[in-house]
Amino acid sequence: MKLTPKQATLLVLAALIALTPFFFPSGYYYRVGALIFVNGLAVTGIVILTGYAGQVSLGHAGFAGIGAYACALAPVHLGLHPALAAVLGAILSGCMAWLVGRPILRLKGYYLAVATLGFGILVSMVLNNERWLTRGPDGIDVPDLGLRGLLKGWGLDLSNGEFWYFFSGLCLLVGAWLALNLYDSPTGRALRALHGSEIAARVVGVDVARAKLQAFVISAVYASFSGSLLALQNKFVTPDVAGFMHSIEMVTMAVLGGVGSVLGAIFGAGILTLLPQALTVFAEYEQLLLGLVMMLVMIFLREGLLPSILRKIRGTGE
Amino acid sequence: MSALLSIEGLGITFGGLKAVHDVGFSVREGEIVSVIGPNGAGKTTLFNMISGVYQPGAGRVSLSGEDVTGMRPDLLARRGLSRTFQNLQIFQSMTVLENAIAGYHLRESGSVLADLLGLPASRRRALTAREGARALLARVGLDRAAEREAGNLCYGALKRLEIARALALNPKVLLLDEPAAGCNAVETEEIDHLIAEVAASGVAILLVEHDMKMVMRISNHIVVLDHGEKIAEGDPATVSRDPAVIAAYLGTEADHADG
Amino acid sequence: MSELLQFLLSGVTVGAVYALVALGFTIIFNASDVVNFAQGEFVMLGGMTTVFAHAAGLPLPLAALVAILATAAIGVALNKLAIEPARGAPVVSLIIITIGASIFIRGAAQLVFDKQIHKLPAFSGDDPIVLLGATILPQSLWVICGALVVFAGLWFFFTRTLLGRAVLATSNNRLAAQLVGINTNFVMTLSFALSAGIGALAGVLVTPITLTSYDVGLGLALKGFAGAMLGGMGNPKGALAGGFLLGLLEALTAGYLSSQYKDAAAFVVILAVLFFMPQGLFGRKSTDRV
Amino acid sequence: MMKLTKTTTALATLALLGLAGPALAEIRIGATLSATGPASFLGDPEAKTLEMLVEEVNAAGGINGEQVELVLYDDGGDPNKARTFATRLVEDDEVSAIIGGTTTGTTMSIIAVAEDAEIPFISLAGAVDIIDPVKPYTFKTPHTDRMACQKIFEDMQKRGFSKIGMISGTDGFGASMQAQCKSVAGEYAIEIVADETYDPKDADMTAQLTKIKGAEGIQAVLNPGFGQGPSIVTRNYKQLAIGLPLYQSHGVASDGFIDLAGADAAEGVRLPGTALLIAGILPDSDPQKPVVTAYKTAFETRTGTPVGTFGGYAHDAFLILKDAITRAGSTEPAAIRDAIEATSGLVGTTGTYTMSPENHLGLDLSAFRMLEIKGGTWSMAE
Repeated sequence: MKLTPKQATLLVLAALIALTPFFFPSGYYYRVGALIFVNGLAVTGIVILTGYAGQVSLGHAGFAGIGAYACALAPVHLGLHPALAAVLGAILSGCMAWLVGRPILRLKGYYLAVATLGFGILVSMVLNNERWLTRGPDGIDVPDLGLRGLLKGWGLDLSNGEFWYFFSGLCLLVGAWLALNLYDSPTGRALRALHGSEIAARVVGVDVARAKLQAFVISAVYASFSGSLLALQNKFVTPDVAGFMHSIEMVTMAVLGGVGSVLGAIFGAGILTLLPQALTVFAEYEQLLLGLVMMLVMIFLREGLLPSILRKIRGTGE
Repeated sequence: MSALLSIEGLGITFGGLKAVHDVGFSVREGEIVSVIGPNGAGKTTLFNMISGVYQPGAGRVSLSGEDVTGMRPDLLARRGLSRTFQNLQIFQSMTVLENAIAGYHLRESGSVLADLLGLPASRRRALTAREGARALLARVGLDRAAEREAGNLCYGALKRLEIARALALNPKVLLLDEPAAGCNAVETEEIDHLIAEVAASGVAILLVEHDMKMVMRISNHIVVLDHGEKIAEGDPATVSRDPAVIAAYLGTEADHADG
Repeated sequence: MSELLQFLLSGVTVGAVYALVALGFTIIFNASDVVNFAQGEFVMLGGMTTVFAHAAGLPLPLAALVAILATAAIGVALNKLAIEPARGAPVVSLIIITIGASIFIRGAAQLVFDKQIHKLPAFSGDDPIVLLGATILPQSLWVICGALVVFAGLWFFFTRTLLGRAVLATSNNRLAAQLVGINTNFVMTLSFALSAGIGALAGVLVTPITLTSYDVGLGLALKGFAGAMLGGMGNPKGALAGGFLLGLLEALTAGYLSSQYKDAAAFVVILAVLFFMPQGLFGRKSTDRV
Repeated sequence: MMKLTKTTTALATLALLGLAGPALAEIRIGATLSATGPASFLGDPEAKTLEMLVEEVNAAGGINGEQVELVLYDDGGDPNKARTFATRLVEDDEVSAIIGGTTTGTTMSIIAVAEDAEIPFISLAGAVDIIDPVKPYTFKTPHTDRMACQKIFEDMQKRGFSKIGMISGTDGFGASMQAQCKSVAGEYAIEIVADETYDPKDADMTAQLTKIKGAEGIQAVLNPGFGQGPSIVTRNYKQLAIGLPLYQSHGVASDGFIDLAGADAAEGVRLPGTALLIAGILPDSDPQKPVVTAYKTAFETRTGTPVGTFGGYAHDAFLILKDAITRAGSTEPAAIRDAIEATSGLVGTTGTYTMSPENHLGLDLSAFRMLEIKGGTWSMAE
């Protein structure tokens, strides 16, 4: 049977999510896995924005912040169920992206980078400063999603770690599926076209401003859900989730793994999530090594880790 | 027959330099009009103004009678204007087929949500575009290369791919910027036929080309530019005898020798 | 009245710091179209190296010289080892490379130096100069003069010297520059050395005011970057004006509106400026070539 | 399909690389601290203190004759990482107790994990929320920021101040203390007539201080914050010749502060500190004298950097744990927890701890000492 690239990607992902737990020596690995999936979700959004449409954002953590704080605040102040709060956060992020994106996306390259960076910093500043609402830099509690209890009622008793592992994994699968649908769809093609040549895309009738805005909004929604998932899993959130470093982390994960493909970017999320855990032995050298890895991969494996590895495998296979 | 594309008094300045000044002509349905002139005469600039890439500083462009001066390229595309580029503008990382499909953007695009969810409506639209694109590729002789990455194709093939992409829009007016550049004699002839065929189907064609033989062969009407101004126009025979045209061309030859 | 003057003096002090960092960005950007996110690390290296060389017994001016030269050497190494091999990579990749470099240098600094906060003595004492009821520290004058001198030097370099024009030519069109006989590799090396040296100089000048530690780079880089963008990337005039403007904006917002949102105000203004002038205040206008 | 399987195995192997299981030890204590990142100024001495103390204890034969192994992680001040490391300590390293949470944010992340797993956890962060309401397994060693505010306001009240200005850092430490101070000011009949903030990375605070200086009837100024911010505030304070008494927080209670701000500018600054800073001038009768002198000497010899309050918090946390494990005679988390709760009269660097089921801090205001900087060194203000 011949699989389309989309089916192959989803199959690999699903197999990884389902099978790796058999190798887990302790419950802690579920936590790491869940984090990879949460990051993977955000990074899938970056693939749509940067990989498909070729736009750079250094402020996407701002949307993760909106998603995360929606889950903390909406249940308390609006009485929403946490799951609905996440949806509200996504809608809010989408609207915010739409509003901010209109003026910002006219900018190119570094100017776009600094404008998005400014947006991210603004969000994290609001989260830090508006203590009456967000309780400031010390962070705020997030209510329980309640799904785990529900599953238990149905006879599926998962530990907290296991639940979040599989739930985040499922969310990632859905996110990847949507992104892959988009890739080969008219909208996806328009995004990739404007990435290739903005002027040619215009000439074939692509409303470039609108297409960029679509990519920006979609990726913002991804980031928002990722933030929500993180907040719900940790049951606690601080403004760090919206911080500059988190934005950088998202972009780095995507580009390092290979921003051209969903699987590559998720692979990058995996590597960068695991790296600090693996480097604890060299805690002193962690920063040094992280910086080194970032530079080396970008210099020598420009398309990102996964595409380069796959090429190697194919190369030797033939 | 009425003019599909007509321009009047079009001009633009770059840093105080008049790149194009007071140029006007029109192209009717099924007609092939060529714009010729020495290098730097302002042909591509003229194309860029007509297709909305540059904002004209003066003058007026109308499409089927509607004033479209300085309108965004994508809106012009909606109104049936399509073009190719002198310096190729290919979507490098896409396959040849995808490049051609991109030309169907206006006809295949629908709701983003449907695309995200992979709804049948979205897939149906994409499929129709794919079939159309395949047929077009066959028409320009690129059907064998359909699945190759466009960046790997040779120059002449890319030129043809751009034409296919431009045709995919099903345009009323088609602007071709040096379609035969980099093509060998056989390929040039094929492009000749293609252009004539397209014109015969009622499309108004505006052509910039350096291959004078080709221009003389297929044009109904020729506009000559030099230093951004129109120095002559008329049918091929008239223009080729025009002393101003000959002087302009000889003059540039001399400039080339100096530089 | 003296209140306003004090806000302005505060703004000029901070603005001079930003301007110095922004000027460092300018050179590398001019030569290579790369925005070097590790520029803040150069500033940190300048300050920290001076602190440690001074503590090791070198007199302050000599320690500063050592710091500037050492940082310039690191700048050259950054170019040779990380930027040159990645030529032609997309903007995102370059951003990640320079951010990687900044993390790397920060990580190395915390090992080579330490994680403590350090200070340097002010060059001309700590007695404030009183001006119509407002005060300014002599060190602030050093920083302001430093920014102006560096600006003047760069302006002279880029407009009046052959080498400076070669740098600009390289940025405009690398191939053409090579064709007219410019050694573009040398130009790049020179730009990184200059940029790093100016960053280090900034570190030496500002440390007596701001103190320094291994992790001051990122904050400074962000502000300097914002200042450079505000003024228009690649233009020394823009960097100077953008840096000072940013500092003044912050001080005036802190003084008259809310100190909580002074950084926010600065970024809002930047967004607004970019909205109306996508190339910044003094940036070059560019048109798409087809 | 073959290729897919290959990739899958490769990925799975990668995923497990470097995440090896723990080595065996008799008593395993976990810690996740912010040794790098924005709070490294606090976390770094904490980490060094713990490493030093564990070595000392092991050299002296361990606790109850068993060696202690310290599993130490650096969370970089990121609460999300802190939670991951806490999970790792609990699930993978199977530690008996956790010390850590340099900041309130990281502490809050760890609490959920420790409480779920029922592992005793001693935090080194300031916020009162950590132990109020009391959670069964969570303790802390530092004074709360509310207590710091109370101590300062007590002193202000004694000196007859009723209108003060505040300038706070926007980091977690500064913002939390700012909020606490504003909420208890009323109890001391103190009105906050100017309330300004600065970013921890700011280079100049004269704008904010000028505004404070101009506030009607202002009598003193308080600066909650840590890192270089308070040093710059103190210098700018002198530059502007504000002339009013300046209070700093316990966030800068270290000799490093006097050095960075300059003895001249810091002259007359008051702050609530611990016995650690005045080890030299403590009367011999003071019960804390031997403890603080021993820690100060050991730490400064080992690291070459001056001791600060924060390293002291880690010292006390380890002390409490050691004391509890000794009394419990067991490494069972529940037994340790019970023993910690029964801590009584334990003299640490910060104060004398007496815990109870209702009090998981065990310090009172008396442990805070109002210090004043005179002639470039610490002295008692009372």
